Order: sequence, then C-alpha cells, then structure tokens
Amino acid sequence: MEKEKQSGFEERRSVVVRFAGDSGDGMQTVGERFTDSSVVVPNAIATFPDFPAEIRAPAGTIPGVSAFQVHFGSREILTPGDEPDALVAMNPAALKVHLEDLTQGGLLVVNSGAFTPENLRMAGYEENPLEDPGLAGKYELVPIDITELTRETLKESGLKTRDKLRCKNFFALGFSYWVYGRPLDPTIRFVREKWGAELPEVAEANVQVLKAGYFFGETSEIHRNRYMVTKAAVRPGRYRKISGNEALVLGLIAGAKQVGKELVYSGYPITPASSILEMASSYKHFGIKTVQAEDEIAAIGIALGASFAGAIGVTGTSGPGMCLKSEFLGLAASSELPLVVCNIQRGGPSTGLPTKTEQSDLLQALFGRHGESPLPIVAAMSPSDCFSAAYEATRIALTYTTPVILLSDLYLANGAEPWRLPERDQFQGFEVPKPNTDGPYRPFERHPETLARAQALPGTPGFEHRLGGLEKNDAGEVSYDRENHAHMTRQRAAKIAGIAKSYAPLIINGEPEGDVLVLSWGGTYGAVTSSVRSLQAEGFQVSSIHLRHLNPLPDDLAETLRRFKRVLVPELNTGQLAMLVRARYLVDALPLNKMQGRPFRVSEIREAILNLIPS
Amino acid sequence: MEKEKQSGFEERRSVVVRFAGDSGDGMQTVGERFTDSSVVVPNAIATFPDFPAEIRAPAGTIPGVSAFQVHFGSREILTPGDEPDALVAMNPAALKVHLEDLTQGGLLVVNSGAFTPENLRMAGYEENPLEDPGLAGKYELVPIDITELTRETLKESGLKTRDKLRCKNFFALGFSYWVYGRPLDPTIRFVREKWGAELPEVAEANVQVLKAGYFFGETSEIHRNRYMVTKAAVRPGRYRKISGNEALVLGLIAGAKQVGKELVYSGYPITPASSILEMASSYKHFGIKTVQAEDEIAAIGIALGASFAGAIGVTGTSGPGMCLKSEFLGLAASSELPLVVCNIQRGGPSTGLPTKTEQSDLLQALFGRHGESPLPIVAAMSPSDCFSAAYEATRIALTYTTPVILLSDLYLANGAEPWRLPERDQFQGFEVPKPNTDGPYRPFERHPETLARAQALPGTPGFEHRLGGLEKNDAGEVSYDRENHAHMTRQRAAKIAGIAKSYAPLIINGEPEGDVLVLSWGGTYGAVTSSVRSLQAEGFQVSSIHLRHLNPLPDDLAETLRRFKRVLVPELNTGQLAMLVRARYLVDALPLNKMQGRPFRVSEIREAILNLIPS
Amino acid sequence: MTTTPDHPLTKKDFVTSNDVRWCPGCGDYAILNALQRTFPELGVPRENFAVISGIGCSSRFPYYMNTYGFHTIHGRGPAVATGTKVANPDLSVWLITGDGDGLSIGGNHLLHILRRNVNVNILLFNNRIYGLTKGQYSPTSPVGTRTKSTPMGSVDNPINPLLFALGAESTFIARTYDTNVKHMVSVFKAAHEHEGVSFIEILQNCVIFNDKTWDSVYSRQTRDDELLFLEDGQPLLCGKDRNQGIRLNGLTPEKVAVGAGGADISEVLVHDSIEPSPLYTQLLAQMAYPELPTPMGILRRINRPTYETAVSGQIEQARARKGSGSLEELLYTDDCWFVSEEEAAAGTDPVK
Amino acid sequence: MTTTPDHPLTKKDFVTSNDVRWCPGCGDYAILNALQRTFPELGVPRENFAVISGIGCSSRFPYYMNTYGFHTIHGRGPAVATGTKVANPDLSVWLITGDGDGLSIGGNHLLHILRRNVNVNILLFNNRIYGLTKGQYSPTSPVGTRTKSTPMGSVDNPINPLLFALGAESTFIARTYDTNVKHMVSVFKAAHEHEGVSFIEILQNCVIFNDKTWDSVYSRQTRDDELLFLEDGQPLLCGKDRNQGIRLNGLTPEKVAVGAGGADISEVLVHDSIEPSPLYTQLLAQMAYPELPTPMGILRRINRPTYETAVSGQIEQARARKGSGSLEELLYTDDCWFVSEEEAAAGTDPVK
Ligand SMILES: Cc1ncc(C[n+]2csc(CCOP(=O)(O)OP(=O)(O)O)c2C)c(N)n1
Ligand SMILES: Cc1ncc(C[n+]2csc(CCOP(=O)(O)OP(=O)(O)O)c2C)c(N)n1
Ligand code: SF4
Ligand code: SF4
Ligand SMILES: [Mg+2]
Ligand SMILES: [Mg+2]
Repeated sequence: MEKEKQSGFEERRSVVVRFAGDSGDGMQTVGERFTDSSVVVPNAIATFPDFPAEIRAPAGTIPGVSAFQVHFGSREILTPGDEPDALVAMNPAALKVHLEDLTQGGLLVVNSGAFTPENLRMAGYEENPLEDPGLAGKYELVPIDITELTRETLKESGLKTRDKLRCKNFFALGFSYWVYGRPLDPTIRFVREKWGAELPEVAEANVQVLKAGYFFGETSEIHRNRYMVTKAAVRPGRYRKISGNEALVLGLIAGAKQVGKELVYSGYPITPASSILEMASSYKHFGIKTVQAEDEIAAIGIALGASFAGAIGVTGTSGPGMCLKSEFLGLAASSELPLVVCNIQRGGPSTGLPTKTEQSDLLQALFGRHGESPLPIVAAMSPSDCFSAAYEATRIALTYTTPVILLSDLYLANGAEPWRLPERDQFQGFEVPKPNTDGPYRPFERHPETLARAQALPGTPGFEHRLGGLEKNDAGEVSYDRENHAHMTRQRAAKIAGIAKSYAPLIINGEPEGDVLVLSWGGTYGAVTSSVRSLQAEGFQVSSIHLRHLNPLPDDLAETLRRFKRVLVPELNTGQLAMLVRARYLVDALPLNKMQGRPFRVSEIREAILNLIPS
Repeated sequence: MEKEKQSGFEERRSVVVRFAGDSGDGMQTVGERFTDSSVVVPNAIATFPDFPAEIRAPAGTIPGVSAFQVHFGSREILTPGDEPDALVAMNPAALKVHLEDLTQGGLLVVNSGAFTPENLRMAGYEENPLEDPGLAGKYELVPIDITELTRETLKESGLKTRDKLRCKNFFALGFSYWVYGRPLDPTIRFVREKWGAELPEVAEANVQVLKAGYFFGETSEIHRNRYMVTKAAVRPGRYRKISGNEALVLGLIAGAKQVGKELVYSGYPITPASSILEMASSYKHFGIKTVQAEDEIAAIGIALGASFAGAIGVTGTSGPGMCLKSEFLGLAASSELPLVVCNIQRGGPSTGLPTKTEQSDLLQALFGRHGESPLPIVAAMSPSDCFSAAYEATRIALTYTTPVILLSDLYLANGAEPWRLPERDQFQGFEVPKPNTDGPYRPFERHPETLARAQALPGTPGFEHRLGGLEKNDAGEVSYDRENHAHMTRQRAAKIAGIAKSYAPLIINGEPEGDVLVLSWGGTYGAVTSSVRSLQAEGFQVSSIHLRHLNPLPDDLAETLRRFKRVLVPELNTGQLAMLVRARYLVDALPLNKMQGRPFRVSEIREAILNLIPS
Repeated sequence: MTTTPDHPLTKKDFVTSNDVRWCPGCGDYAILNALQRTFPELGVPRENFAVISGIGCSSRFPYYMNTYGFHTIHGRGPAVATGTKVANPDLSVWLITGDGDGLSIGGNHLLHILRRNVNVNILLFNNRIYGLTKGQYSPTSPVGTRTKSTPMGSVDNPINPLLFALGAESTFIARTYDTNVKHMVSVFKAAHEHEGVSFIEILQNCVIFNDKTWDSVYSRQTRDDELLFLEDGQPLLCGKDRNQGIRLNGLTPEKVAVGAGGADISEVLVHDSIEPSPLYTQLLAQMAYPELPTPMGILRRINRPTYETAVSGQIEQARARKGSGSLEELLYTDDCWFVSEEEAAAGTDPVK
Repeated sequence: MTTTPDHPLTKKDFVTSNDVRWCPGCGDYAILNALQRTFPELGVPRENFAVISGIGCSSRFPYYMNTYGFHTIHGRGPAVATGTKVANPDLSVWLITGDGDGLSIGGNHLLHILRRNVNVNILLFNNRIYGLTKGQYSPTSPVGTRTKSTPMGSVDNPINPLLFALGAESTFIARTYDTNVKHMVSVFKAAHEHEGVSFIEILQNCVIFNDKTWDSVYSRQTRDDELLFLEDGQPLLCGKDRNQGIRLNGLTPEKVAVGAGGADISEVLVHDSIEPSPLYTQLLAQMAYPELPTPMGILRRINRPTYETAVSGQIEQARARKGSGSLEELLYTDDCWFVSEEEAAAGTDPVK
C-alpha cells in the first residue's frame, strides 16, 4: 500500500475499520453513522454487522460482544474487507474476540476505562493486556479512557450517569472521524433529527461527546497518524444505502408491480430471513399483504393459495424452514403455479450456526423434493444485487408459471452497501401468459415458446377448473396413463430447461480463455472478483464467471468452461456447484471450500488460484 | 422357445400368467393360490399384484380392474415377467385394460358370461370384442361362460346366488390348474382351513367349483393345449414366500435382535409403506413397539426419541412423507443418533402416481436436507432382498451411530417371491460402540476406526449429557467456533465415507471387463440381470453391477468402471445415479430412463445395451 | 373457455364431467349431493367459488364440483384456503377435509385457521377411519378400535372435533350427518351466511373400512333417541315423542324424562346459538353416545372481525395515511443521494 | 463418566457447568431455579430424568439442567418426548416449550401428546412473544400487539393455552408464573405425581422484547386483585382481604364482592381439581384479565390410562398368549418348505 504524507494525512486506497463492544454499547449505531458520513464523501463502501448469537448475553461477556465493520475506499469496494486496518474495542471482551483479526501494525483504539478487574475476568484475561508491552509493539495502540472523558464532557449536563455513559460510543466515533477526516455534520444532523424532539438533552449530549472525541484527537498528543481516503470514482447516478434483505423486498415489489400483480408475502420468523417479513409488513401502503403463518409449511401454503387466487405469492425462510417447505414445493411444481421461495442460507446442518453464513443449501434447492420436480434457481451476489435477483426470480415465476427458488445468505442479508438505483425504464419487461379463449380451457396447454401454462384465475367465468398434485394430462384431468406420465415429466423438465433461453449472455470477468477460470455463485462474488482482478493486474491469465442462475445453468457455460486449463469453484460448502458442473460437463472442476461460518478472504482465493497456475 | 409335445404337455422354460378381473372378483386370491401350488412343484417364481388406484371404483369400470401376475419357471426367475403368455380376463374392463400386454398367440381365457351390454358399455366397448374374428386370429382364444358354469355347478348348494357367483374365480383357477398341470390339493387344503370352520358351505362350494374348472378343461373339447414347466433347479434349503415389505420388517427385527436392542417403529400411513406399520404391529410378542403418529414429522421424531432413549427407532414412508422428515433427518445427522428411515418410493412429483412404482427419490435421499449432512443410503433389489437390505441398514445405523436411509419401491414392496431363508449363523455380526468409562464422558469422542460416537443412554448414572442440533464440539458443548465447525463438518463426512470400508467386495455379474457395464440399483435388479445374462449367453461382452449402497459408493467401483468401454445406467427416473457417477468419477455414464410408473421390461434393457455395442 | 350458464344456477351446473370415484355406497356421495344443491341457492356466481381440500377420499371432493378447485396436499388445505381468501376476499371458499387430514396431520393448520377467523367454510368428513389408505384407525376412532395398524385395538383417546374447535374458539361450530341431505343443506347455508370461519363436523359412513360406524346414533332404529336437533329457542328434547330432555345438574348435563311423571319442561335447557356462554357450547360439544344424545345442528355462532378484512383494512388505513405508494416512491426515497458527473471524477482533495 | 452424587440430591446437583445464556432479568432464570429445586425432591435418581425441548429462548433449558437432555427442533419436542417415554417408561420426562414453539409451529404435536395422555410433564413458557428471533408477535399475543412483523398491530385472535389443552382433553391442566418460585415448585411436583400428561402454562416475562407483559395481573400492585389461587376445597376468592369471589350467573361466571353487604360466601364456587366437570374447567380456563381474575394453580386432574403403559401392556398380553417370540420363530414359520438335495435336481417329470 503506497503511503505518502500530505497535509498530515497518510493516503490510503481503502481502509477497513471495525467497531467492537458490548451489545449495550451501541456499536451498530456507530457503524451506521460512520458509514453514512463516508457515503457522502463519496467513498465506495461496504459494511457488515457481526451480532452476537440470538439471545442477548450478560454485559461484558464474550458472547455479549457485538461488532460492525466498515470498508471504504477510493476504488471499487466489493466486500466488507478481510482483516481490519483499525479496531475500536470498547471493552476487554471485544478486544479478546476481535484482536486476532487486526492487521499487524494496525490502529488499535481501546477504551482503557473499561479494563476493570471485573470486565477482565469476564473476558477471561488473567492480567490486563494493555499492560503487555507486546501489544504496543505489534499494533499502533491508542488507549483512551473514554468512560472517564465522556463523564467529564457531560459533567454539566443534567443526565443520569447511566445515560451519560450511554454516549461513550459517540466519543469513539468522534475520534475515528478525526483519524479518517470524516465530516461531523451528517451525524450531528442525524442525532438531532432522531432524538431532538423527544429527548433534546440526550441529543445534545451525544453531539457534545461526538465533538469531544474529535477534538480529543486534534488536541491530545496521544496519536499523530491520520489516514485519508480520497473520493472514489463512483459512477454518476442516484444512490441509496441498502442491506440485502431490504433490497430483496424491493425487488419482489418491483417485479409484482411490473405486471400489476398483488404481492402476498407469507413467512414464519427465522434468522436471517425474519427481516424480510418485517420489512414487507412496513410497505402496506404499496398494497403488500403480509401473513405471519403458524409455521413454514403454512407459510408456503398461504403463498401458494394466494398465487392460485391470482396474486404472486412469496415466502421466505432459512434452511430448516426450507426442509418444511419441500412437500409444498412439489405441489407447486406439479400444479405449475407461480411462486417465489427465498432461502436466506445460514450455517447447517440442523439448527447449526444460526447467526453465521454458509452456502450449503444449493443441492437442497435442486433436489430437496421427492420425484422429478426440477425448479429454477436464482442467486443474489451482493447486498444491493438482492434487488435484481428478486426481480429476476419474480420475472421467471410469472413468465413461466412456475415456483422459483431464490438463494441469498446471512452475509448478504445483513451486509449493506451503496446501491446505484436503476431508473424506472431500465427494468426488463415481461408478461404473464393469458389463457386461450377459444375452445374449452385446457389448464396444462402450453405456450409454444416458453412451454408455460396459462393460469385462469378464480372469479373468471367460463374457466372453472381443478388443480392438484396427482399426475394430470394437458386438459388438467387426473391421469394414471403410462405415456402421459412420461409426457408430463418431459414437458415439465423442458419448460424449466428452456428458461435458459431468456438469460442475458454470461459476463466473463477477464479474458474469454486462459489458465484458470474461477466459477462462483452467491455471496462469494465480492471476494472472488477482487482476488481475480488483483491477479489480472499482476498479469495472470485468470478470469471469473459468477452465476446468477443455478438452474437451469446458462447454455453458454459449457463452451466457456472448455476454454480454460483449470476450473476452480470456491464455495462456502463442501463442493455443491462443483459437483453439478462435473456431472453436467464432465469437467474436472476443483472445489475450494470453507466451512467456518464466515465469507472467504480475498487472500484465500488468490492463494488457491495461484496454486493452479503452471509456473 | 423350444416346444416339444410330451404326454399332452408342451414344455416351457417359464410361463407368465396374468389374472385380471373386477376388484370384487377375487383376482388377488386366485393369484396367491396359483403361486402357492406352483411353489410346491417347485418352480422358481415371482409375482406382482396390480391393484386399482386407492379407492374402490364401481364394479365393471376400467378403474375397478384388479390384476395379479405370476411368473414361474424351471430356471431362475428374477422378475414377475414382461408380457404375459396367458391372460385370464373375468370381464370386459379387464380385457380392455390388459389385452395390449398379452403376447401374440398367447392364451386368452375370458369369462364370456360377463360380456353383457352393460359391462361392455362400462368398459367402453362399442361392440362385443369376442365377436371380432380378429381376436381369435391373434390369440389362442378360449371363451368360457364361467358365470353360468359356476351357477350350474352350485345349483344344489344352499348358497345365495350372490355368494354362488363369488366362487367364479375358483373356476378360472381350476381351469388354469388343468392347463398348467398344477396340483389341486394345496388349494383345497387352504380353502378348508380358511373357511372350513366358520363357513363350511362356502368352503365346499369353492372346492366344487375349483374341481369343476379343472374337469371342464379335461372333458370339454374347447381347448387342447396344455403347458408344462418342469421342476426348477432351485438351490436346496428352507424356503418361504415373502413380499418386500414383509421381508423388510423381518430384516429390521433381525437387526435389532442381533444386538439385543428394542425396536420402536413409528409410522404414518401412506401407500405403499402402510403395510410396514401394519405388519410391525402384528409382531408385538417379539417386543416390537409400534406407534401410529399424527404425521410423518412426529413419526420420525418419535423414532428419534426412542433411539435417544436406547431403542433402535425406525420410521417408514413414501416420497411426500420423506419431504416432511427432512428437517428431523438433519437433527439426527447433527446429533448422530442411530435411526433407520425407509422410503418405499412411488411415482412423483407431489401426490403423483400413488399406486405406481418409480425410483425418483435417490437424490432427495442424498441431498434433501439443508446444510452439509451426508447420510448412508442402502437400497433393496428384490422382494426377498428387502430382508438383507433392512438388516444392513440396521447394522450401519447401530455400528456407526447414524441415521440411515433405506430405499425400496412399490414394485418391491408389493411383489413376492420364494425366499431362501438364511440360517441363524449366517447373519453378519456387529457391535454397538460403548462409551469410554475413564474420564468424563465426551459425547462426540469418536471410535478410532469407525469414527462412530458412543451413545450413553438415559438412565445410566455418570453419563448425563445434553444433545442438540446446534453445532457442538467433541465434548458435546455448543460451539460457534470457526475451526470447530470445519472440524465437525469434516468428521461427520469422514465417518460416513468410512462406512464403505465395511462393505463386501462388489459382485460383478459377468467378466470384470468388456464393452458395456450396466450399473443399476434398487428394483431394476431383476430386469437388468436377466437382460445381461441373456446377452452374455449370446456371447456379448456385457457385465452388470447392482449397487446395494448408494452412499457412500463402494471404494472398488471407480476401478471397475474404467474397465468397460461404455457404462449404462438404467433407472426409473430421469438419471439420478447416472449424475452421481458422472460427478464422482468423471465417467460418461449413459442414462436409460423410464417414467411410466412401471418397471423396465427385459427387452427394453437388452435393446439399450445392444445399441452401445460396437458392431 | 366454456360458456357460462345464463339461466339461474341449478345443481346440474355444479356437476363435473369426471365420473365420481368413491366406493358404491360411500357417504361422500350424499355430501356431494348436498353441497351441489346448496351452491346454486347462495346467490354466488359459479366462478366465485373455490373448493379446496387436502388428501383423502373426502378430499377428492373438488374434482366433482364444477367451479374452481384445488386438491392440495395432506393436511395443508387450511393454509391454501387462507392464502386464497386473503388474496381474494370476494371468493366463497370451502375447505373439505377428513378426520385424518384435518385432525391428524392437519391439526395445527385447522387450529390456526379457526383462531384467526378466516371466513372459510370448513367441512370435516368424520368417518373415524383412514379411508384412502385402506383402513387404519384415525384420531377420532374410539379407544379399542381394531384396524390393520391396531390389531389389538387402538389405545389413544380420540379427539372430539367439536371440543377441539371450541378450544380454538371457533366462531361457528356445527354438526350434521351424511344420511340427511336436508339437514346438511341447512347447515351449509348457515355456514355461508356466517361472517367468519365455520367449522362443520359431518358424520360420514365408510362402507368399506368402517361400515355402520355411526349407526349407533343415526340408524333408523337409534336416531329418534340418539339425535338431538338444535333449534334456537327450542328446548333440548329428543325421543320419538320428544319426551326426553337435557337438564343441568350442577355443571353436569343429564338426560331426563320430560312431562307426565318426569321433569317439567321448564327445567330443560333451551337452545341459543347466538353468542352463547362457552360453558353452554362445552356442554353440547361433550354430549356423546352412549350417555347422552348426539347434538345435530349449529352449536354456536359468534360475531368477530374476520382475518382477511382486518388485513385488507390495514392496507386501506396505511393508504389513507400515506397514499398508495408507487414504485418511484418505493425506490427513490429521501435518503438517496446523487453523484454528478463532476463528483464522479476521482482523486480530489481529502475532506478536512 | 463422572462420579454420581452419593449424598441425597440437592439443587446443586442439577446445575450444569455451561454458563446460562439468557438476557439479564429474563423470567426464564426463575423457572430454571424452580425446576432445579424440584428435581431433588422427587425421589428420582438424577440419571433418570430426560429434559426435552424444541427451539426458542425457553428451549435452551436442557443445557442448564444437569441430567439427560435433548434440545431438538422447533415445535417437535412432543414427538421426541413421546418416543423417549414409549421406549423407556421408567424415565421422568419433562418437555420445555414456548408459546411459539408449542402453540405456533408445534400445535399439532402438542394436541396429540395431550390427547394420547403420554406421561410427560409439559412446561409452556408463555411470554406472548417470539424471544429468540427478536420480538415478533406470537399466537398468544393479544389482538393489536405491535411488533416488528405487525407494525400496525396484530389482527388475529390469540390462543388461550388452557382452553386449547381442554379442547385436547388433557388430563392435567395448570398455570403458574415466573415470579413465584414457591408456587412453581408446588405445581411441578403435582405434575410429577400425576400419572398422565401434565400441561402447565407458565406466565413468563421477556425483559427485552415484551417487558411487563404480565404486570397487569402479577405485579406488586395488581396481583392481589388479579390472581386467583386455586386450592381444593377452598372457595374461589381473591382480593387483598379475600373479599372478592367468583359466582355463577346462569352459565356465566361473575366477580362479586363477598361478605358484608356483598354476596354470601355460600354463593361462591368452591374449587375441586379432582375429576371436575369439563364445564367447570372451561369456566376457569376462560377467566381472563380485565373482566375476571386469572386462576393460578391446578385446574384439573383426570385419571386415565397412559399411552405408554397401554403400549407396553399390549406387548405383555401378546407375549402371554404367544410367548415372547424368538428370531427363529419369526423367520422359520410353518409356511416354510424345504427343497432337499434330490428335489433340487432339475428337469424331472411334469406334475400330473
Ligand atoms: C404427506 C402424506 N402423508 C400420508 C399420505 C397418505 N394418506 C392419504 S389420505 C390419508 C388419510 C385419509 O384419512 P382421512 O383424512 O380421514 O380421509 P378419508 O380417506 O377417511 O376420507 C393418508 C394417511 C399422503 N397422501 N401424504
Ligand atoms: C423450523 C424453524 N423455524 C423457525 C425457527 C426460528 N425460531 C427459533 S425460536 C422461534 C420462536 C421462539 O418463540 P417461543 O417458542 O415463544 O420461545 P421464546 O424464545 O419466546 O422463549 C423461531 C420462530 C427455527 N429455529 N426453526
Ligand atoms: S374407502 Fe370408505 S371413505 Fe373411501 S370412498 Fe370407499 S367408502 Fe368412501
Ligand atoms: S429475549 Fe426475552 S425470552 Fe429470550 S432470553 Fe432475552 S429476555 Fe429471555
Ligand atoms: Mg376419515
Ligand atoms: Mg415466547
């Protein structure tokens, strides 16, 4: 990384800052604020919150630690970053959990005031790590008694001590703003808007402490280095900061509105999908109906019933819930109704690691049902991309009258980044097939190109008919006929396979041929692309393809695979896409797997690629 | 087929007879009786009942038709046969449904008395097919007014006409006995034992009619050809006729008794698995506890609870139920408890074809759960083999402390054949791992060779511990640690992969190398082996391997696959095993698929093989 | 499309071409007949019905009703019916289920559709057996029932469907039986009129696997004494000469002779189905053979807002406050920011 | 293995090394405390307990009880508990569930374990919220509850757990609350003594997502008037000076002042939990804030054979009749036939 003194600032292309403290310390707020003031610079940015496991553990303990990571830069930012360049630790437990990730020589800001014997004990420290000279040797250590300084700053204010100390996090934030030369105003504005009305003194206290933190940096001799990230060359346009699940909800609504369908979202809470139900419920005035069902089986049943009635039914869950939805997915496939089923993946098997990320439900999406019931599968690749992925899933469901599985994961769902909004006219148009009005209605008669059946909606006179899960013929009548079963099985499969004809051509990141092709899907996009770009910059013959569609696979994939000497498939599972590619193309695709409940680091992928390059 | 007149009998290697009539006509009884009297000859034999769809449809209608096919011969019989050599049709509907299958020139016995205008109409015949000269031309047509002759025979008896006519089927049976030179005594004995006590006149009436049918053949001039199948060269030993589900239950019990475990079977009725629950319930004095659960989720939960408590829990179902069990399978995999889950496959997707057979749930067995949760899969290959398959599934579950999926199908479940019983000392012995008694109990500490964890049972002092579906460490404590998740994922996978070390070497039917290897699994065994043997007899370089284990695949498979120019994988699905083989071995395995709700015909497989042979 | 009847609807309009596939003599035929007679009399256009079911003999029902229908999966009909009604409240939704479909595998969904008060009419065909799977005992089979799966008799206490519905606080609870088409029609109509979920238990005979299971209460010989017809404002009387009545003894109902020599008619409870005390519904629902006669008719109807109206209502409220949101409003919110061509140029001075 | 306590069991013996992971101030701590105090007093060896749960904050319970435990999957605890008890009836099985785990996703299994009368003790922690998933409304949340998933308030009628249990004809029904350890212990003991399924609703506070949800009935200020403690043989009285009573008006309970100037004590209903009329249980179960005080204690205990004894019983009967079958008897039945070496030779004459 080139360093170059300039007006007291050291210039950096990009910086990763992690704020860590107790669940009660307001680290998520600090992270959000820091993000917003970087966004206005503007910097390219990506963030990721790291919550403690579901239940709020006792203050000061290891499981009680909550963190928020911000990655901002003057170049394209595709991930929230690997090792942080700076760590702000508000208590010993936070230090204990996160220190191992901090880069050698990284900036380490700690609230020395929180290093009490009690807190040290809860964090499992024999003695105070701040007293270990090694620490200052290894990192750019900046111990500040934030607790005391905050109390000091607010001694005049009328707040209770407990409430005064609540402002600690803004001191840390102010100091960080000084270090990275961020503007204070957006935060001050935010604070006043948020609390100004109800709790003016709280608002002011926070503003005071924020400034105190900033000026502490300026005045105190404690620390001289400041880092500067110049404005990023972001594409011009309209931007909005968005998280994965938020984008997903917007994408669903946009898809429904595109063809004037009512959206009925039915879900049952489960980490990390709950916020989809919650956000959808907050969009009532857009005509979205939401139902919190009694379980995941009912949730998909309600969504399917809504689709049967003419709305577009959507349901969302995570792995355990996907298991429960599998029987209904079979009915949806057999009765050929439009439906979108979102799986926000988390660590498995079983209850597994509910608050950690993983990509291990791909094969379940493909084969997690009895009988031959192929379904289209769409996957999102970044938080903001969840919008396009959800829109695409809706497009396929409604164009082909079929259930679609939309795969995201915890990392995308909770991650956030600036989203360059598409303009209204940039949405891909599509149409819902209309039933043929001459002759009696044949529910399973198919559109000549798409092979989609045209749905006739209850309430339409003259189209009365019955649907069900028993095998049926083109006329929709139950049929146990041998030939008919073979025929319907072929038709269902052909319809799904044909969806590939509607895909845009594959985008190859890099040259269309070379030594190594990295083939990826889902949340690994950022890490894969970053590593491949960096290697390309170093002159290696490496390219990558990131799949939006996992089923059917794109028609132009076969050809591309053959143009590379080696194919590497990095996945947060034990090799699921790799297996599909091997079976389908008989290509010796090599899996690169990680099962640690966390995303790949760019370095891990770079290394794996380099190992495949003939030297 | 060599024909050679001999004492009025034409000799045949094997004969396929199909009895078809209305559900009320007692065709199943006739089939069963014919089977038993052939079994004592002894002939090699295999049978298959073809019930109407679940609900009993009105008499005389097409959906009301019920049939039973018997294949008997003097050589090894591996399937119930393709086209019947003889068809006994008790009414027009039966003729309508089954005539198409009868071989050219085959024997066609019809009850002309049932060809009334009303019955013809219900069967959808414009005019009486018996009056069509074409029929007599194409087949060896033998029209008999069985209705009348039966009434005639019983005119003396005191029975109500309705009950008299109930005996019709025994006239047809008697006539068939005459045609194929079968003994009457076993049937007469059976009838007297069954009804003699309660309904003596009914018993006698049936005996009279049976004999009448036999003598009608002897005396009437109507038909001269008789066919004889000489005794088969069956292996000496103790035999018993058995159906697939019956054998499966016995195998489970034998497995449990082998290690003195109590067996708890919990199921929820579903075609074609219901009879497992029913038969298990009839074995109470063997200490088998059965629970009819409220649904399939509860069924597997109850079985798992029983395993947790120290019994061997077993549950069984078909496709739709497997979907519902998937979440619990994940818990069983994560908590590593012994469990056997039987899937008696039927036609899918969804409710599909509940009374037809299919093999389309293999990939669901492998991947029908979220997260990485590999499980062993065992498949049965013939009705009697369901015993060994169930025993093997139990062995694996208890030796490796793991859930096991046992795959059978409707065709095996309902089919029957003579079973050469294993002697008591022929069962493969195995042992349940014991927890280590020194030091505190570590629930996930593993056996050095098998990697199986040793289960400590509730009620054992000093081994108190907690299990669950959250990720845990070797000590059984919940752990969200990164490395530990990677470690446990590896351990679980390694344990399952290691099971292959306990397999017997693969049996190759034929030479260990050649032009074509046919690789099959499940219910296709008979058809595949027959076709391969016939081609071998004709001098072709063809061999076959039938897999007992679908996961993990046998270690010696890779090597064998390479020794053949082409690999053919016939399956009653759209290519599931083929896909696994392609992915794992990068071998261009060619799928041969059939989706008609019925087994392969030997001829279909022969043809496909011949197409692959370089000429 | 097929032409829609221009004449007033009749039973025939609801008959489908599919030939009915139940066993000859099955009680389901009579229920089908009753519903096909009811529909034309409800003033609902044929295309506005949705008949939804799970899996079972009973659940084959939709195939035989000539309107929109959905034969779903085992036990899950209530979920599909809820989604259908929420998406299109104008439809008249009828849910067909069985004692296995509704009370075994589907018990939870039934519980929740009842407590949510979705305006769906639920017909539970109770033949106390699993018909489609050929005769295993069901959750309504009496203790000791011998079936293929319980050769020594069932050991679990059966569910009383009406008590279950009361436990879920269903707003409409009724019972009828397959051998009385007139009674079925009247109950179906009342269910249709009820603004809210309607739960109807129909005693049904399975000739093949559980023949005569209800003869103890509704055969020619027994029905006079064993059936108690509920009519608002009328005393709880049964018996050929209506000389048997139900009286309360403390909190326990008892059957007494009424009139000459017996109890006075004034002591006999009088039926009221409109907003009755739950204790009264409990009293009726628990009455069972052989101790007491079996109540037939409408046990209770309670007025409570329906789920689907509340859901639509919130949308209207939200729109009244914020206006019905357009896609633009959805995407281009206030916290958007613009990056102009100029700003887009990188490498400018650091922020001070 | 670890050495087993040779001293009489104490609370400490049931404390695990895992540090408890509930939010500070969560009502679950008190319930844990109560159960850890109860177990040593039941005369059951520590290794003979099995504590089984589903998923939820409440369902983390087994990790904190030092005996055998199984933290299963969401809503399915009753199935696992049933299998455990059927396989080993000697175990004392305790099922921990929540209002979401037990009444939302798990409603059907709860229904069936109750009606089967499996001898399991069921503790349903009712905090009227989904705690573990961070605060969505649950099936017991009152209409209008505003949560993340119901920003404009919930619209569905909540389930009353006791009415649900009554609808399932549970043989033991009780209620207690997290702020009264003594009361919890007494109810837990009674549940243990009951030969059959025991259903206990525990009012529990979720400090984080639904704080004070029960204060309307059990806070210092309200409890005297709002809690009605059930004691056999005692009149249904509440109020600081026990001067408020429950009287029947027709079939509707009403709260009246008792004594001086009010109703006479004789008019007040007297509690009896042993084989009471279901109408009486209905009366108690439906009593709710604000109209009536909230009953605490044992509503009813009914004597009925348990499921697991009936299952084992049939096995004993079968063995008494046929003897306990050996593997040989199982396989080598009478309908076996032998093929001797000679017969095995093929190609002999046809049968005549
Ligand atoms: C998931 C699933 N489990 C089991 C079955 C098999 N099955 C079909 S219907 C039925 C029960 C039918 O009983 P009931 O609901 O009383 O209907 P009836 O046939 O008696 O009218 C069962 C167990 C199924 N189709 N799907
Ligand atoms: C199949 C499945 N669906 C959803 C979830 C997510 N989940 C875990 S606990 C819970 C509800 C918890 O509520 P409750 O049972 O009341 O327990 P509490 O946390 O309030 O004690 C949910 C929805 C899950 N773990 N598994
Ligand atoms: S099996 Fe019983 S319920 Fe089913 S159709 Fe036949 S008679 Fe009716
Ligand atoms: S979220 Fe609520 S219920 Fe869960 S532990 Fe915290 S306080 Fe207790
Ligand atoms: Mg039934
Ligand atoms: Mg709760």
